[in-house]
Amino acid sequence: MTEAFQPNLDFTAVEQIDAGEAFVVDLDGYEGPLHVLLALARTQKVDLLKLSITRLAEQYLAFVHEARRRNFSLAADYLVMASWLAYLKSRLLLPRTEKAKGDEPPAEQMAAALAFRLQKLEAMRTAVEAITSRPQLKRDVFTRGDPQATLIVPSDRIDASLYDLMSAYVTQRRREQARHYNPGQRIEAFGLEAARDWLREVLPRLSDWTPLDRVAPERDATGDGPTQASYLASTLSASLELVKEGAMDVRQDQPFEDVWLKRRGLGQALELTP
Amino acid sequence: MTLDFKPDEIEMARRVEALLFAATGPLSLVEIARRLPEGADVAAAITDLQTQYAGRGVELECVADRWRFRTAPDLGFLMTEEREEPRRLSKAALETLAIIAYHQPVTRAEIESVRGVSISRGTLDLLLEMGFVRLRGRRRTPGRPVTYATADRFLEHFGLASIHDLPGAAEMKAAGLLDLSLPTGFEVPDPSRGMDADDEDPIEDGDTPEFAQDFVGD
Amino acid sequence: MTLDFKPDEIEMARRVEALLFAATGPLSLVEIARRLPEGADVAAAITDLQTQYAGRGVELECVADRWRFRTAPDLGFLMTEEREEPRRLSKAALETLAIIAYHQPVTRAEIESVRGVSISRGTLDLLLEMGFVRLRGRRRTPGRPVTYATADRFLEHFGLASIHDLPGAAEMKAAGLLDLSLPTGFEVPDPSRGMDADDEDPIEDGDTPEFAQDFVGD
Repeated sequence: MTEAFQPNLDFTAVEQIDAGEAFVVDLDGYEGPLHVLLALARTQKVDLLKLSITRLAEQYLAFVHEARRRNFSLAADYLVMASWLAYLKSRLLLPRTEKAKGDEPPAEQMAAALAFRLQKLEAMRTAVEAITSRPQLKRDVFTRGDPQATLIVPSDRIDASLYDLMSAYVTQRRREQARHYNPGQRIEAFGLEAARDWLREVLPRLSDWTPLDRVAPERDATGDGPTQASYLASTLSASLELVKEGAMDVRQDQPFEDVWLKRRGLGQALELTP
Repeated sequence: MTLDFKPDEIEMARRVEALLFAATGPLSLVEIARRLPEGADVAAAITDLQTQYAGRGVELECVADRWRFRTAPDLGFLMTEEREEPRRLSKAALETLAIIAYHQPVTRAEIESVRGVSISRGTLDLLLEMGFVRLRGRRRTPGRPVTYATADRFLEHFGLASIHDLPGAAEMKAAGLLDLSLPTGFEVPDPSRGMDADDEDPIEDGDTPEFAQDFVGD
Repeated sequence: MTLDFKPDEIEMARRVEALLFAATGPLSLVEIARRLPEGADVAAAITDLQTQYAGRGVELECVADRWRFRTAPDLGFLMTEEREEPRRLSKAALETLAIIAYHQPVTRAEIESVRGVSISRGTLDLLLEMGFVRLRGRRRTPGRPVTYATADRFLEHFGLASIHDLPGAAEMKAAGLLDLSLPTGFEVPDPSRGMDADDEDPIEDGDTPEFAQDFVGD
């Protein structure tokens, strides 16, 4: 019954007691009342189902008494079991005519249940023996000492199409471009002041309706300076200012059509455009 | 890579033999079949090999539904150098292991009800750590207690083909000894824990993260 | 534990078989004899076993005067597992490959200048190892950097008759890869242009160690 390796005494009560002090009772390896009862029942050498609970109770009480006599402090489990067994024994011995009170099951049934429970524990103890007597790995049987590891050969096939290759290339070139993006020079614009001056300069010649793109300055042939769009936009803006000043009229027949400009003569009535 | 001709039975047995010999652990029929030409009768090859190796120094054995070669049990005494000093399990741990093995899936309260004493936390921890026992699920009862079951390593260690091969399990079952629902009036007062009136419901859900949590918080 | 009777030859072969099986390495006759009853004829047992195992999936082999079991040489292919799933090239690998394909011969620094990030050593190694890329020469510039070009397997894989058939800007546009946001001055180099690059020296056989250095020096 002695165990070379028993780190856990399964007693909640024991765990709270200083080691080496009172409860050193391994009680011959009994871990709890059920274990004691089972051991006692075995000494009766009868089928657990035919167990005499009264005899068992007597023996258990004697066991507990003996343990206490030897000045062992017993765990609560043992004492509760002792009183319960004493009670059960008394009920079993009392005449049966008396009706059981309340919901309490008949004493015989309680006794049978206890016997069955012991049988169950006994079965598990037998099972432990049966299992541990089997050939155990690395004690009785041994597997290959030097197994050959399986060589994993990665698949030779690659999942990549020409399209993947092309798009991988384009993506990178685009990224490269974005990386090298340089906000660069400010875009040169045809200033509003310059546009107004320019318009005042050409105004005398605008006696007839003239399209805006012919009024605006031509872009420098070298390609330097403001873009043509800038010339157009600024000239239009300046023309609207001149209209406000009453110096000229602006007309557009349809959306997206040409914009026409014309000088307004002195004293000439404002010409309403449709 | 595979050969064109359909290997005959002897060739098939050779291949299965080689695979099992080379493997680092037990192989299932499916794992073996995956390395063999389609339609290979692995089961027949295994039976064939098992017969050929019967009584020899090395034998073919089924553990946890997988196959492995191992030395004959009666020759264990020769392996003085290979033997590992087994970690000795306490009586409490062994009983707990047996209860888990025979009653799985089983809750801690149920284990305690069979043993009549509470299990110290270390006992279950040790069994889990050794890989003999695993957390299996949660009982669908109030408190959703974690249930325990044996792991493959348990079967491999004790050379069991499956949990159905546990010694004496059939007899115990026939005698009703593996039934966890207790007859009325069965309750013996037990101060170590409250009366457990768990309804049995074998359905588990596999919420693994919670196990871990529960385990830590235990 | 040892048996009292003198084991007969069959028993001796069983024991040797079990010992060799469980051993972590090859065993010499002396090592085997040490674990057997005195006077055991180990050599005879070995010969016996060798005959028994001849032609099977597992054979008894002598290496440097030591004995061991090992799977039959012709079954070696069983122990290799080929991954069926085609590998996907990582984004980095595919992009690097694309640059090498279009800009070959190209140095690592040039690849990095297009990619904008440094290439990990593994990426080029992988492409070299897969046979998609090869070392082509050394640029006649300071440091004489190695240049990379595509290898035959590249053409085979992408089904190209020659590097001239690598799709250019027109095909990219047709495939919808180049759109209005096309950067100005975007050009896809003609990869065949560099085929006869005269600004580099051929790789010499003795060069190889330097490549390694080149990688390491990364």
